[in-house]
Amino acid sequence: MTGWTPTEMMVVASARQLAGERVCFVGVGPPNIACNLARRTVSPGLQLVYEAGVFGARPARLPLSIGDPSLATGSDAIHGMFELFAFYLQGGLVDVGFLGASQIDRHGNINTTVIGEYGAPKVRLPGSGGACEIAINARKVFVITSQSRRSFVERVDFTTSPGHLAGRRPEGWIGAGPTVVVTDLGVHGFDASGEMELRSLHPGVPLDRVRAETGWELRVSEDLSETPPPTGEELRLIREELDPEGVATR
Amino acid sequence: MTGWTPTEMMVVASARQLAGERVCFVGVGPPNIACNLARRTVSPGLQLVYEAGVFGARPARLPLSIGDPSLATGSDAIHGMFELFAFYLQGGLVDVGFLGASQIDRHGNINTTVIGEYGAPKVRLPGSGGACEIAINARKVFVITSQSRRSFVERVDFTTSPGHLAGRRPEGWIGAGPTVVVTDLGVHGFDASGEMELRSLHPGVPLDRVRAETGWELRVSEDLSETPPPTGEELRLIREELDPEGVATR
Amino acid sequence: MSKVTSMPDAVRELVRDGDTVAIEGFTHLISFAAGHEIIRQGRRDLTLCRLTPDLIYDQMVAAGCARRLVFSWLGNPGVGSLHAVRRRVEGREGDPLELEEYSHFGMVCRYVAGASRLPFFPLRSYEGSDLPKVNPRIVPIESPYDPGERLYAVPPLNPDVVVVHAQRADAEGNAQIWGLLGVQREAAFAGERVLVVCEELVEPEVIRADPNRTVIPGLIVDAVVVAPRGCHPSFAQGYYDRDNRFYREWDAISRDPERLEAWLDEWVRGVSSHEEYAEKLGEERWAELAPGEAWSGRVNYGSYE
Amino acid sequence: MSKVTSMPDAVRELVRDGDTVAIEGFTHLISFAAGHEIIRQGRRDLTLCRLTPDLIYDQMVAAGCARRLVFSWLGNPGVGSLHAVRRRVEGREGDPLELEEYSHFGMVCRYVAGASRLPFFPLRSYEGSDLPKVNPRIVPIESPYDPGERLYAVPPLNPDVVVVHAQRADAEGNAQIWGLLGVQREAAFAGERVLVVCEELVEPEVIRADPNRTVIPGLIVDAVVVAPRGCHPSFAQGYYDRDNRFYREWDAISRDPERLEAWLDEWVRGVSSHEEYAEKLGEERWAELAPGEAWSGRVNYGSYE
Repeated sequence: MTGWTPTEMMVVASARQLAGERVCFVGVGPPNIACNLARRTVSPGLQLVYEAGVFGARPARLPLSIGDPSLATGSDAIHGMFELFAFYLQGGLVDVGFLGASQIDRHGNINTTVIGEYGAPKVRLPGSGGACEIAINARKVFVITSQSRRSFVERVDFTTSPGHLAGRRPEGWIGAGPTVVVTDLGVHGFDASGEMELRSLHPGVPLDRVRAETGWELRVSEDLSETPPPTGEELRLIREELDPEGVATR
Repeated sequence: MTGWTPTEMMVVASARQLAGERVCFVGVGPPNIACNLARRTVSPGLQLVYEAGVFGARPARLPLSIGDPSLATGSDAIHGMFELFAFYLQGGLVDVGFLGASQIDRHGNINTTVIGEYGAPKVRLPGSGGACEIAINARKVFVITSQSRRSFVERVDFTTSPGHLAGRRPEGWIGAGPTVVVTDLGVHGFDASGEMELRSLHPGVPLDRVRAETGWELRVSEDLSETPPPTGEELRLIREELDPEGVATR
Repeated sequence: MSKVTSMPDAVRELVRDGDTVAIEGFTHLISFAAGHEIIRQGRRDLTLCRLTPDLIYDQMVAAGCARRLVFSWLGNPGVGSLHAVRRRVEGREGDPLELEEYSHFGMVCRYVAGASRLPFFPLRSYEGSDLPKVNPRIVPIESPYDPGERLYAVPPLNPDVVVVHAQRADAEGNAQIWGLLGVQREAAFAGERVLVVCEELVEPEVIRADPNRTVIPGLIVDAVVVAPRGCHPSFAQGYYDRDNRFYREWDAISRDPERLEAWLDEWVRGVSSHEEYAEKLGEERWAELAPGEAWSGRVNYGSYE
Repeated sequence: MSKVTSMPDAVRELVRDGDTVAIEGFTHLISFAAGHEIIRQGRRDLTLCRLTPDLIYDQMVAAGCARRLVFSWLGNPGVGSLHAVRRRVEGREGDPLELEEYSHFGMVCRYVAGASRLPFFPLRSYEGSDLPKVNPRIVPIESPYDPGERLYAVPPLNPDVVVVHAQRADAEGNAQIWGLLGVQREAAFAGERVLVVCEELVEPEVIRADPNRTVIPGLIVDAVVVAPRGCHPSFAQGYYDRDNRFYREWDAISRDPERLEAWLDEWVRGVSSHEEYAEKLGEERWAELAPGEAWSGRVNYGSYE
């Protein structure tokens, strides 16, 4: 098995970031595949919480929606959404929450609400869903998104989910905010001031390209590395078990 | 079947007060028997809610405790206590809540907490349980208690559950407060000012005796009547079906 | 007293022009049957509430039933956009649609507050988000124990009408649900009028044999409608699968106003009932959507006499 | 990874002198087995939390384990008083016992706030009651939408240790309960350390066959102890009845300090485990407490592949 899609690289890089994590709040699409890949590789004990109210889901197929029936059958526990959001998420039980982003800025502030003005949007996006409270209450936030000047912007048009708020998080927040941003080009972290910093480049991606696809003067880590390529086993798991139809990864 | 105990009279008089009521928040002992008697006589459609979390209970035996297993088996619904108190009681679904009283004053303020000083009680009573929120959120409150100078007092030692607060109930309360006080001597209501008033005397009970057993100058309704005695059927239901062992009524 | 009635009569009885309506169900148990009947009866100026408006509100908005949306995630789950809604919101078609926007947890707390008769509900969200700037109903609140500790509050949501689908209910409306519960219980308790739609009408004995499974008590239910397969393209756990193919197909249908209108004419206005809609889908489609069996065990409640 | 351990080890591990401990269960599923082991291990200065302290805390107070009670109804349900507690509170015996008193709904809301990491929880109670005068933690709060609208707030309760009994659990601590739920779930989520005690240890497949019945997820559980009959004289729905005879007998026992001490010596300190206590009760007693059968039905979750 040779070669891989940018999304496969993104999923693999995300899965590896879950090493050592215990409880993950899962979204659909790439995050879902990344979490299930991590369970089969770096983090066998990882426990998955789905916003629809499911703890310990064991989906027999790749769920298209966040409320797929395969999430319920055979899970450890099903709760109402109040218990899920209040007791699990706000209660501080979630170690990692995954978020996507239509726009993200250097401080990890995320927009999934509108492109343009809220009152007269160019593009109306879905909005928060659970993202706003995940950004605030998950102990760490991992962002998965494709990287371009359209998504990596100087200023987000709307802050749906707060990032590092220019480096300051209010007292008493248990959430550290975004710690990892995985894209199709590389893996980013955040420095002490809460500013995004490129930490590794995916194989074959030149630094200039990442700079070109970022809407601000991107900080680059002193020990910038290359993301180890997907292993044959990682690709096999994705292609044969987790997303055989390639719905989310091709 | 001739003759009856004061408690039987009290239960019968309470049951009759439930005519036309829809949802009743039930306590153990006499209230429980009164509600089940009402279901078999004046109020077949009466639905019973138990604080332990049960709606539509059909106890196959007289429950000793408010959490008897016979309340759960065969009921329509079992909820957690949060849902029971928040959605049913605070939500305004309860038409009648039953309360007992160790002390009650002319405005229906009830003490079930201490005799004497709170910090150094002569007698420590059980306290509120759900009584305080029942007094505030049930649309009507029925009080069942035996009447004497020890229980019908000028001033309660401690207000556990608020009555008419000297005639004033705060804005926005859906609860009308105590509307009926049934004792072993008679049935009391409340006048427009929220003061207790004797409305009927149980058979054979002289007015003087009620006055003598009341710790304040008791108001008496202009159309004071005599409580109709228990019917043979009412006594049969109590003695043969609802409390065959006479646990709560003898 | 039986509350069982037909969907046309239930909608005629319970849903009025201008009402605030919530057809709830988080992906699971969405009553498309009720939504389609509301379209057939031509209700207008509705305020439609749901965490996820989903296809059902895209259809109701396209059909002209809605004036305002109250929501927290406005998309086609797993697919993309609700195009009919977007056209209205982006000013490309019809009158602008009013939006009242929260997060999922905010909407959940609004139903809990509504069900509990609380004037507000506190939660740890919104700090640093622009949502409170565009929705003045999301307000900061301090802890009475520590004025320094700031949270946000949302107001109660008490829809005029709440519609919830359940796998089974008795004639009184005692309804049981398994699988994803979403906010079915909280929404039902928050509703002024409640319509329970079910896959199966069962004897009270079936409900009473397992009272812990009852999510909605008959006490708060105004009408019960039996509508098997009434959630399609949403699903009923253990009865039929989510029709993901239709959710994908909807993307193309709703992108094109004419195709959407034709679809409504054929599949909603062109049928007299959801039974007819379900038949029209054909047994082949239903066979594709039939799940295998995965039975729960039984538990003993014990008889105590 | 299995969390199954013995009661002595679980109590040694999880319960420390001075801890705030909640052995919850509203009449149903009260873990007397855990309470008795805490007495045997001689824990001291505990703050004991329960809506209804019940016989278990009367016994623990008599045994000298407790410094403070946090509660909402202080009696012997259906019988009368908790005499050991009363003697301490009325100053007739030992050091005064500190009391922190709420109403039932106040205690329930405290657990919900604790489980939800909320600094307070609002409720419609206490107005016009003297409870806020004797408990300064019950404070008035205004609606942010209408400063004229006054409610009360209670603070979160997060016990160091929460003990809940369940009918069955798997080795990870996923616990299922039917019958009265009380505040088992809310208390468990609010606890810093959680001990699940169960009638039966079951395979994960049993739990996963009916996930809607899971009240407590293994995620929050530190230890699992298998203690059949561990609730006596409380009960486990479908397993054994409440021993009302013992609740009545306790009235006479606890009235007399010497009889109470003798009872503790014989039934708690005099036995090595709850298994021995249960045996000592004798099969005749257990036969009296055996319920008849009342089985729930089964539901189909459906397999989706």
